[in-house]
Amino acid sequence: MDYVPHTKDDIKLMLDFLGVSSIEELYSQIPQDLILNKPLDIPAAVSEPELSLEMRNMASENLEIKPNRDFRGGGIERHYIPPIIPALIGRGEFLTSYTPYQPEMSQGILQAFFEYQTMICELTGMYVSNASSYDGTTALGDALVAIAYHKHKSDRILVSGGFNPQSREVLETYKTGLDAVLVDIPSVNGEINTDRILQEIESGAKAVFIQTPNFYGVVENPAKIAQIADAIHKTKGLLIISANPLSLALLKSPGEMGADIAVGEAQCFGSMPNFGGPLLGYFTASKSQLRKLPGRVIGETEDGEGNKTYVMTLQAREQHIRREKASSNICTNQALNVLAAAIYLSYYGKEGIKNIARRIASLARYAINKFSKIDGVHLLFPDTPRFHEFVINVDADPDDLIDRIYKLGFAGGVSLKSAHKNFPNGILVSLNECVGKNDIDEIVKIYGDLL
Amino acid sequence: MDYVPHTKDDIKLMLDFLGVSSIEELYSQIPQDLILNKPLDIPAAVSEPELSLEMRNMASENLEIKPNRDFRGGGIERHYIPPIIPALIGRGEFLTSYTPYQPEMSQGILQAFFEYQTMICELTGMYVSNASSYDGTTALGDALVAIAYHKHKSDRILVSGGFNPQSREVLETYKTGLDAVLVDIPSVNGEINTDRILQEIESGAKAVFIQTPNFYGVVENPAKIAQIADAIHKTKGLLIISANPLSLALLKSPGEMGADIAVGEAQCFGSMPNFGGPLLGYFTASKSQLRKLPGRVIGETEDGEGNKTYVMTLQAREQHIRREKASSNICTNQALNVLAAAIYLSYYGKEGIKNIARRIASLARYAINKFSKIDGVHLLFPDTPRFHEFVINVDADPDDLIDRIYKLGFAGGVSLKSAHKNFPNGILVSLNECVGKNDIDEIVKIYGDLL
Amino acid sequence: MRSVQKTIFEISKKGRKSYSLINDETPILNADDLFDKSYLREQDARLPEVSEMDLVRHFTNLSRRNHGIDNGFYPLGSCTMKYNPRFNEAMASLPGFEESHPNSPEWVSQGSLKIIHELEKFMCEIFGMDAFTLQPAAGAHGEFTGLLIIRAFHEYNGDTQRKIILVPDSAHGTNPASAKMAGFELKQVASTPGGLVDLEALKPHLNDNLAGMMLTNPNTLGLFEKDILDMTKLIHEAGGLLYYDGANANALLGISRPGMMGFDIVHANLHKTFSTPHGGGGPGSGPIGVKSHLEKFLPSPRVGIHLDKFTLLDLPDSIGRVKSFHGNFGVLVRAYAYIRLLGPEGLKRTSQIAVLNANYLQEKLKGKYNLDYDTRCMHEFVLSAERQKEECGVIAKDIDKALIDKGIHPPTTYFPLIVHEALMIEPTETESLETLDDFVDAMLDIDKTAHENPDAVLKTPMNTPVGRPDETKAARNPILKFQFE
Amino acid sequence: MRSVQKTIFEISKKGRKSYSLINDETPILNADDLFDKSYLREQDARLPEVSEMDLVRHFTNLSRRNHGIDNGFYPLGSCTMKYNPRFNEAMASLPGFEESHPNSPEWVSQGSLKIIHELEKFMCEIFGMDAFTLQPAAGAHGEFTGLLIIRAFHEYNGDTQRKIILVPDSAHGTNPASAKMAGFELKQVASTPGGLVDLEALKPHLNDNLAGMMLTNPNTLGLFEKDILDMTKLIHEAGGLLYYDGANANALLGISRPGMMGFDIVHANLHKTFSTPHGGGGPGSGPIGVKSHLEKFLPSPRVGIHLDKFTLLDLPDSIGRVKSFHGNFGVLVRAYAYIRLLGPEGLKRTSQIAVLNANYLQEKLKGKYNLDYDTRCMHEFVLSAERQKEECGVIAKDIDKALIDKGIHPPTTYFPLIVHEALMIEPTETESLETLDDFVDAMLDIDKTAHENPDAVLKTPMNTPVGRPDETKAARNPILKFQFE
Ligand SMILES: Cc1ncc(COP(=O)(O)O)c(C=O)c1O
Ligand SMILES: Cc1ncc(COP(=O)(O)O)c(C=O)c1O
Repeated sequence: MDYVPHTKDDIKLMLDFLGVSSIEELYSQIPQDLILNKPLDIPAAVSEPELSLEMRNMASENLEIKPNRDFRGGGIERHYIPPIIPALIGRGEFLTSYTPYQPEMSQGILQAFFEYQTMICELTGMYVSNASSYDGTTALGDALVAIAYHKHKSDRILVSGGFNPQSREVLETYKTGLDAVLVDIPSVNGEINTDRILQEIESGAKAVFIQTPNFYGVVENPAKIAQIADAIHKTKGLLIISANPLSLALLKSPGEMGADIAVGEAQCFGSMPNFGGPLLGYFTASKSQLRKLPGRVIGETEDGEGNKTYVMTLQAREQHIRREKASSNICTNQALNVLAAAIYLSYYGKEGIKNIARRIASLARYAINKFSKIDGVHLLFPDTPRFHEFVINVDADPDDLIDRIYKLGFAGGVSLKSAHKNFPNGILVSLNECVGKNDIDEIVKIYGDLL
Repeated sequence: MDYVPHTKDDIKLMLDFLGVSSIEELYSQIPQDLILNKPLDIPAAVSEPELSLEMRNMASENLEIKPNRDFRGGGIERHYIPPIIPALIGRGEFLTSYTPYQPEMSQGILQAFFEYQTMICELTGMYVSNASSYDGTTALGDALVAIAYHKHKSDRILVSGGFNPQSREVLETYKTGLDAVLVDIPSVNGEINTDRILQEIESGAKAVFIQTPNFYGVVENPAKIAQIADAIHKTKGLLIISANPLSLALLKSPGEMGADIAVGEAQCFGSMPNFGGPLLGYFTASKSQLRKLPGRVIGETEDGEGNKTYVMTLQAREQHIRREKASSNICTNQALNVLAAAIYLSYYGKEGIKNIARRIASLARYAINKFSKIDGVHLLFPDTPRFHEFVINVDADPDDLIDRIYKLGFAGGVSLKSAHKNFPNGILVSLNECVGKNDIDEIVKIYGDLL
Repeated sequence: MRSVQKTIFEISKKGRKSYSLINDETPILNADDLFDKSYLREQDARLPEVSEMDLVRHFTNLSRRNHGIDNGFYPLGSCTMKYNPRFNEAMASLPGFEESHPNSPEWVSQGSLKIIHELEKFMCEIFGMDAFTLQPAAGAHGEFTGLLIIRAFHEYNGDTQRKIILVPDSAHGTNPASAKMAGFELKQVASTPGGLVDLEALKPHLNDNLAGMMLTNPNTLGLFEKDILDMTKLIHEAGGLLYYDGANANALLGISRPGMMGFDIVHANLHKTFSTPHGGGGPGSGPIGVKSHLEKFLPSPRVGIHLDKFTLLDLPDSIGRVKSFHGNFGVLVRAYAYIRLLGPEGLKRTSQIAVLNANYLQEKLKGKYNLDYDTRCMHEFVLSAERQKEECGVIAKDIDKALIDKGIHPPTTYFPLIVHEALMIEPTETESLETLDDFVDAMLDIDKTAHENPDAVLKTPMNTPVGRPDETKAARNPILKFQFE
Repeated sequence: MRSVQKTIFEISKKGRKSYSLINDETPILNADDLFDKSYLREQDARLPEVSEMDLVRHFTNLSRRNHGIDNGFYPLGSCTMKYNPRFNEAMASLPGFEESHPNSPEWVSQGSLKIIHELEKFMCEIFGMDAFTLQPAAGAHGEFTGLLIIRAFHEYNGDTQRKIILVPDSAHGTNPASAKMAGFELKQVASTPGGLVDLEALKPHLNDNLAGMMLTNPNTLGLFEKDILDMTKLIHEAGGLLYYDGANANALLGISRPGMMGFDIVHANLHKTFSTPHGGGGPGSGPIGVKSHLEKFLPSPRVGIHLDKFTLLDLPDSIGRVKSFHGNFGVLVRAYAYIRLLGPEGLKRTSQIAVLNANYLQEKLKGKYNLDYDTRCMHEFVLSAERQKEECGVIAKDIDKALIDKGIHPPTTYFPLIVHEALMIEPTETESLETLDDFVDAMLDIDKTAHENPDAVLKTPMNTPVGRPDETKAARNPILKFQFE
């Protein structure tokens, strides 16, 4: 099977027109020793009916977990995805279009991006948003690039301890090519070490990265963040906040806390976990950082007749115009996930997004309460505020415990044994809105039984 | 949850405008004793996430059978449905439109219907097709109506014995209100009893209904059908053939055999079994029967500027114009299944449809061969030609045998114990193109082991 | 704007293909090895040969020449063009449902049978009936089924002479057509000047030949037949049965029930009242509900419960089977999901707002368009373009076409027959105040243009791929399939 | 034709909603019971409030203001806009894949890991490399990853001074941008008059500071760098590594392999070569392949096999993680399905026909449009509108807009930079002869109109919802979000 429409006659006609006798002749510019003289050693073509059967079997080699029994988080989670999202993003006009280089024939996706930018700015309290980074971790990398490209070389950049280990790793990777020095400031009792950060700023650090809620599920104290913002702004440095955007339905926004750049993972807005991708990195900034935005940015303008028109704008930042002077190398991004997020946020809207966030935080509250009472479970950082996640230490091998819970049809959380060096006995428990009180009661019982 | 967009303010504004103080007042024309004074006793509203979980569980209470292990037929079967079909018929412009009463804003579906009509005419060899009856059995009923409305009252109508029992039942039901006498002519050795039919025609019968391939899977002899056609036409009577349209990719078409009306079930063209519906009844006729067509018919014409335009036509047959004089009562029909069929037939096309039919018939040939050799299995009508189905008698209770086969992950056929009076030990085995030689070998082994 | 799209046959080319066929060790035979030559067709069916890219483009672009509710307002009266939730689509396409085969033992299909059983119960409660069958494929098919039940009832009672079915003159075309198919004779009953069934006109028919009466309430004018209890009493006393055409049930969910009004039989249009998509004209579903005395006549098989399992039952007095299997099951799943999502309050609110929307529109429009029956309406109402016709030579059809140019699907036109130049408008509950106001603006603007520059209206639609078709030509010289060569 | 669609914020109204939230016994707290007031935001985010009907209409109608391959020809050079099979979509949306969570033990995710493992193997074979990672999210991200590998390699060898990355002057913008991000210094190498890398221009850079060179072959002019072996030899001898930008791999599947040409590192664009949909600009996937000497530097984690089970491995010398989890897995599933469906012959034929189509178009069009590099092309070619500009004052952009009016998506314009008024045309293999001929007609017609009536071209597009935007205004006074109030 291939998707070639050419009949034998078509090919003959075309070859005749070109004055060659075979397609091979068209390849004559390729030196003979570079021509592959055997077929590719990949499986022979298979038909759709067969492959669909085979892949359905493959998919079912992944253990099925019902959404209300899924306590996995640690960056992304399962959420209920309203069926209008696949229906709408699957429309060929969206699905099979590319980057809107031609605005007149791309107003649809351009307007959707513009609406997304607006919604993300509203949630983050920031002035401007791009139309996506690859995911929350690369958005963080993009932020590091933005800083390193524009600040003095080898400035010290502080990274608060609460980062998702994967984010921290990606940051480290992105740092490789940059003249930046990352200084880790470990958390204290699960929260940012404000004092040390303020000291470091005083002694010349030029940027601070903070994640909230942090990897331990703790919502960092906005007053402390604001204090840090003030301090860093006095030295003309920058504050970068990575925030769970769903939590911002309720919590103080990065904008309110004084962030210069706010980034994060927006998979929660209408994308499935998909074994970790495609996800959606959001990247927002204050007005002063406008020209540092990575990737696509959509703006509103007019056509010659005064009709409101959307276009990709500030392209002077971008690789296809500025090449090595570009603010980032982003070309293909996460457009369809942006569309999904725009639909998701419109679906829940102003009230719904708060209601979901309240439900999730309430579930977490309830779960924390119940888990704390299990023998053999030790809640970490018990007196800190949480949004949707919390870490427990268990009196067992967490990998083993989690495996046994899976066998009962539950994903009981994420074992941190190998995922985070600080928590060899840790499990990260995450709540999503499909979970109910009864499900929590059940999982708590299972933990109790197994410990 | 409801889908009402009205805010409280909207409602108030509207009520004020209407000069009433509550919606209840708008119902004031309903006598008080007809007002329901308690809530409906149906389950309380449930949210999408919950219901989706619940219905997913319900759906999995149906036993899952892989398509290559599914030997069920008897009217409809599983086929591979190319994913472009759900993608295209799910586009809102098609899915959420209604009958194309307004041609200017319905050219899309009208043209698709017109293309479908063409394809069905090509397959059946008939002059004209409607744009659907509800299913193959009601199309048969429609054919009976067409005859009974137009011929002399109380004419005798012959029904050959090979009919699907459900078709025969529906025919009986449709007869209720008609002045028609149905005379059953039992098959002989699984084939039509040509002699008796010719006799009956000679003694005045005015129509003949024949199904081919018949319920036993036997392809009726075209020469004999043609002979019957000749005879009945001499008496100005009509021949009605119910044919499996997929078989017509290879087999002599009703048109070639002289049918005046040809009907059948076209679920095989792009519709899932869906526990029996929605299906797709096709209804085609010769030119002389044009005005007897039931339901919608699409024609080509021009607009004022000479552009090719499609419209619903010959509406003088239809209920909305002719009321009790209409050729049928069809209003809502199976439009979306028509669209699926048009896409399906375009997808497979001239060669593909023959290839599918050849594959299925070859599988049936192979299976017949293998089944005949199983101890305890007796192939019925061994020397007749088959398309995709055949009946076996088993030395066991067929219900029980089939149940045991299900437990091994196979749908081993359809037990005829209660489905057909003539075959208390019968099982109808059906082949679809997803089955392979190995699957047949496996099911044959299972039969052998269990018998 | 105008454009013609090639047919799939015109983009076909010998040798192109989209499909891929299983290519395994199965021995595939040639047609003439499979069948005797005399069994084989002589010429191939001229199906198109296209690539998958061209196929997808063809149908994608065809869809763009079509208008659904998803594109804009669709106040097609009597058709209840409400929002079709995509949630229902997701439920109906669960593989467990889609792939389930009806020719299976009951224990293999418990999920499907459960949907049927529960939906029957919901229907009984909503319509106030005692038993429901979900077998009929559409409203008209339900009518036919119901009429056969009426027939069976009278025959069962030995009243074989009862052959008259009454319908009001405002009845939908399927009512008389179905009555004819069921072998009845039809009599039409005039309406009062108020648009309701005239009880006096009914009386002459109240005799031993009366089989029954078909009625929709609210009727097709959108008016509630407030004398319905008198009517059912009269009919019942005369030995007739009452059939409720449920096409207009969107007005009454949780508000009133045909069962309370004395109806013996009802049909529901799941594709109208219960939000399943209309799919370009179908599939629909037309379940039939009856009072207990008629239950035994329902089509076979019925879904019952035995030892906590769902099971199929045959009824000896059944009118028989009206369709293969269990009806349009895929549509049933959608309706089931809808009812579960809305619950009792949601359904009631649905009807309330449907009625509110209709009254709002009626009140806004009746100044410029004639309203023959000027009273509160239920979920729909019927305007007349008689005034525009007289004053400007612009008829109902012209108004339709002018609406099309504004991206709005026209109302049902020229129905019911008792209103001249009828424009039957049903907004449904899923349309917002803003959409209604836009429609009002459009209608008023068309009226204004009709008076100021009628030609501009007569020339519509301009913004569509084709202009008004020559329908006479289509009917006189029918071209009903592609003309090869 | 012109029309503006309201934003979702303009159709929003306080109190409207689409969602339904679980309503169970879970005790739901208020925000201020959940968090100290100092933690709470002061104002709600002004998200829109709309009904589901209006929401569906909004995005449905927005889509109708957009153009995809499903609507028509899309010869956007270098982007490989081929047909995106719906089969792939169906596979990617299997619940088992979509719902699988990466933070799970390996035994819970064997299906997903298997896809990754097998696709890596296919990629190795197709590109002639020894190991692949599927982690990068797009081509540019792959470039960045590959450049970090080059860096790691030199550092590993103690060659920390190797900081120069070469690119041809025809290189794509992401190449220099990625090099910069990876901390390299960029040098541009001129092309010969024949459009190939000038080996002489290369030589001055062959020294101890050379880190490597990035190259796409065929290059962005659609020409095969026939001296590639000499080039790789030179670079390798100078201690540099060669990076293959795989955006143009659609020319070479089963025909040749970057591995044979001496490349050390390649990226593949699954959303180009392997038919996954471009989604309005993404998501894509940019896997990176390396020769064995670089395998140890690949991003962590890697998928391996242990005791017949798929497992994750960390590499001590890895450049680290470039993205969370395992890349754009959903895109990988689609590419996997595509490769399995096509098999070796299908992939080869894909490239062959892509090249045939490009040569056919080039030959048809070069009479009326300048072709600066007049030789056989591979899968794409670059015309110049220089002649139209001089003769009629019609520039490449005007030709774009005229194409839009004919329902055709324009080529890539003004790239590569070494061609003036460049129109870069890549038809791909999924376009039929008829579509190509229609495009030729369109291009010739535009040329004709440009000569006869240039104003008519300058006024295009006319058939679009909006006309040419004022881009200067957009950039000068950026309005980047909806202005509330
Ligand atoms: C009043 C009325 N009765 C009956 C019907 C017939 O229903 P269906 O189209 O489902 O057959 C309709 C449908 O248009 C109707 O409006
Ligand atoms: C030649 C070339 N290189 C690199 C890229 C970058 O790939 P991506 O858009 O996937 O980041 C592109 C994409 O347009 C390209 O055409």
